[in-house]
Amino acid sequence: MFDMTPNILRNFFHKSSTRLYPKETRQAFGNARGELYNEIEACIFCRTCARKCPSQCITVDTKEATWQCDPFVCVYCGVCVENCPKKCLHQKNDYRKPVTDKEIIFMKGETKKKKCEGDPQET
Amino acid sequence: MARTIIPFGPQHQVFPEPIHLKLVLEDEIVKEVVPALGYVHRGLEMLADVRDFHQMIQICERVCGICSTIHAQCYCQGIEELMGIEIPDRARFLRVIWAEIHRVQSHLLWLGLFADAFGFESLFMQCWKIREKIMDINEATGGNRVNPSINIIGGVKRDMNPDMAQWVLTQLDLVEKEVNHLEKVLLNDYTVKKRTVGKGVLTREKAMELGAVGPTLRGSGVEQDIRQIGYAAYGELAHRPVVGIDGDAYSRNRVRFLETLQAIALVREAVSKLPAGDISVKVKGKPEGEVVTRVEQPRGELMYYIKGNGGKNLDRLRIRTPTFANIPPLLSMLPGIELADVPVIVLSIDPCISCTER
Amino acid sequence: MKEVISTTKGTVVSKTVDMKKDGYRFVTMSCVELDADTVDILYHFDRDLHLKHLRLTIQKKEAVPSVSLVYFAAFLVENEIQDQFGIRFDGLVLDYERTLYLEKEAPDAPYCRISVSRDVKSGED
Amino acid sequence: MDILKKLTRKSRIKSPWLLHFDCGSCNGCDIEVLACLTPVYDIERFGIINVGNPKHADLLLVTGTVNHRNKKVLVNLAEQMPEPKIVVALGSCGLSGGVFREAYNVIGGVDKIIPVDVYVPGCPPKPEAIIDGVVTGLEKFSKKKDG
Repeated sequence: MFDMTPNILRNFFHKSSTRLYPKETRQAFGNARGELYNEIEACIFCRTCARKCPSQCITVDTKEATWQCDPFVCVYCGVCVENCPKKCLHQKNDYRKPVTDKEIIFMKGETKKKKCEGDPQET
Repeated sequence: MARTIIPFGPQHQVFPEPIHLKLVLEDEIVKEVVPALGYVHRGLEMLADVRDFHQMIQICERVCGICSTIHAQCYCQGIEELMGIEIPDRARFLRVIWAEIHRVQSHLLWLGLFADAFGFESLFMQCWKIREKIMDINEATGGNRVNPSINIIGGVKRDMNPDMAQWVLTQLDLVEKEVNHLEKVLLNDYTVKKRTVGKGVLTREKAMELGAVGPTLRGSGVEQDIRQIGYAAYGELAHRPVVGIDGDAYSRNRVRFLETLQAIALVREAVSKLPAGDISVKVKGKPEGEVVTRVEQPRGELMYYIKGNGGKNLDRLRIRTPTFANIPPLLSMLPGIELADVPVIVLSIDPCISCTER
Repeated sequence: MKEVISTTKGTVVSKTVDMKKDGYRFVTMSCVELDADTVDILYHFDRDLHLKHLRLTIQKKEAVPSVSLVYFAAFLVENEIQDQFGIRFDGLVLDYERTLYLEKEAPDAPYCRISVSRDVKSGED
Repeated sequence: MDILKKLTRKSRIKSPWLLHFDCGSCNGCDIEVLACLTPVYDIERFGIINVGNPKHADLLLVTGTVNHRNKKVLVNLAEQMPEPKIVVALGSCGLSGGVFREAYNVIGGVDKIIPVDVYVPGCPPKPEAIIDGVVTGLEKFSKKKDG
């Protein structure tokens, strides 16, 4: 009849399991995949990320040297990060914060000189 | 006797997901049930046309948020079979580890929701409290709480170093201890028994005829579990299906509870036998031909039919999910029971509507 | 896919009955578009973890005899194929008339990518 | 009357009631919403209660890609809620359709059907993000005029 009671009593004498979120923020795990960002200086605009992305949220313009990502379409799978030939794409461990208006990450870099234009393999 | 039709859903407190059941009642007794689906239908099988077969992994993973790893595993397994890829031993064991961690998570979630369906709020809270530890494991090892995205064609994406494996095991020890405390409640408690014993009976013959799968089938006494085929590394691990006898809601509850403990034991065994070596092989070529591949999801047998044409897009991807197979048995369980028991019976098959409709 | 038995429209029901007699469990059906006019319908069965398949190749415009009277569980997947491919099944136990998943706004027979064909029921509104 | 109205308003901000509707998501976001309500995240400590009746709710949490069938349910639920109300869209699917954007039965985004106040990105968003989203929503709520 009172089979749940021991569990409830045990909970009384244990430390509360609640994470008091806004007061104490928990450190994210080192492996966690969060916000995506690009080190635009290193980016060669090779479009590998745009091609590999399963939700097609990245748009790259090689001529104009722009990198765009729609964070509201991104599914935080990390495929682009793994495939980036320059390793300039990174994911923070923290999640992206909620917002009240839609936004698009737009980055403009410098157009690279001939030597590595459009060739992802070249380093 | 006057017949009443009661619409059940699509937005209902008991279900986290929208499903609509048209219940035809006489007095308080259900006479007939007509399900209406389509509230979660996305049509993701068709996405194989616009995404290449590597990108489909992430899409398959999002067929269902509760068994995401296992969906991706099944898909990768199918493509590997088509392309004739042998994945490394270590990857096979790692797949088992993640799949079983996922099973623990899913069963705890279900045990909680089931308790909630008959109003046992404190048990619901307790189960979900335990489950958070598994979510932490997922986040620490895979990178995301729900969709760890660790399966790739040719193996797995992330390795588990010994420290991490040890940490996972200690966390699972804690989980097991807490789950054991719940044994008495889930299997013996007066309230639980009162609401589940003898409700929604599915006999062995009926279960076979209607094509029930997973715990619903095993709860009726059929010893069938796709893990017996020995896909991934299950062939090298000690495993016997948990079987119930009565085929009622209580028996399904018992099967799932015992499977939770079994899954923890399987993780432990897989970690102890984890071989060294690579975690993935390089994939070349494109899938061609057709294949049917099956794995055991927390809810039962999951079947993928994949047809490739040698190009980067698949010709056809067909997903048969366990809840889809469990709906006809559900329709046969419902007539003859009281309206108040409908949520309990519906939840006893562990419905996952997003799986069903894809 | 090792054991695939070909059938025709005339024999599919009787072969399914044989399967049931042999103690097979109905797993599911898959429909695959082959070209503009034909589709393959695969019936998957399982006994003791061993799979067996029936293959039925038909014209899109033809109606297929339903096996839902043999295996009740087939009604859901047959309705699904009606929705997705626009193929008609005769003698369904529970016919949703192609509204299982799709509303009117959704595209018609979305899985037929080569040519969208709608089976015109005689005297349809 | 004015005092009473002010009091109601204040209590609605201090203890908002929440309605959750799955508009065709993969379940991932839904279980994270439920996880928020359970002991480890426990948003009930802020006075947030999950209710099943839209007429009692102040906040609507919507997850998932909207499709042609459930958009009617969504509109229906949103209309039944008393003004002012806050709509929070959760997860990539709720924001834009996410990975399923190009599927045939997906409208793609809650904001194509009803106005959305807060967007919570993530696939699925972590419970912490959902709490943040609700808090951001409440800030907006306090600025809204009475309906």
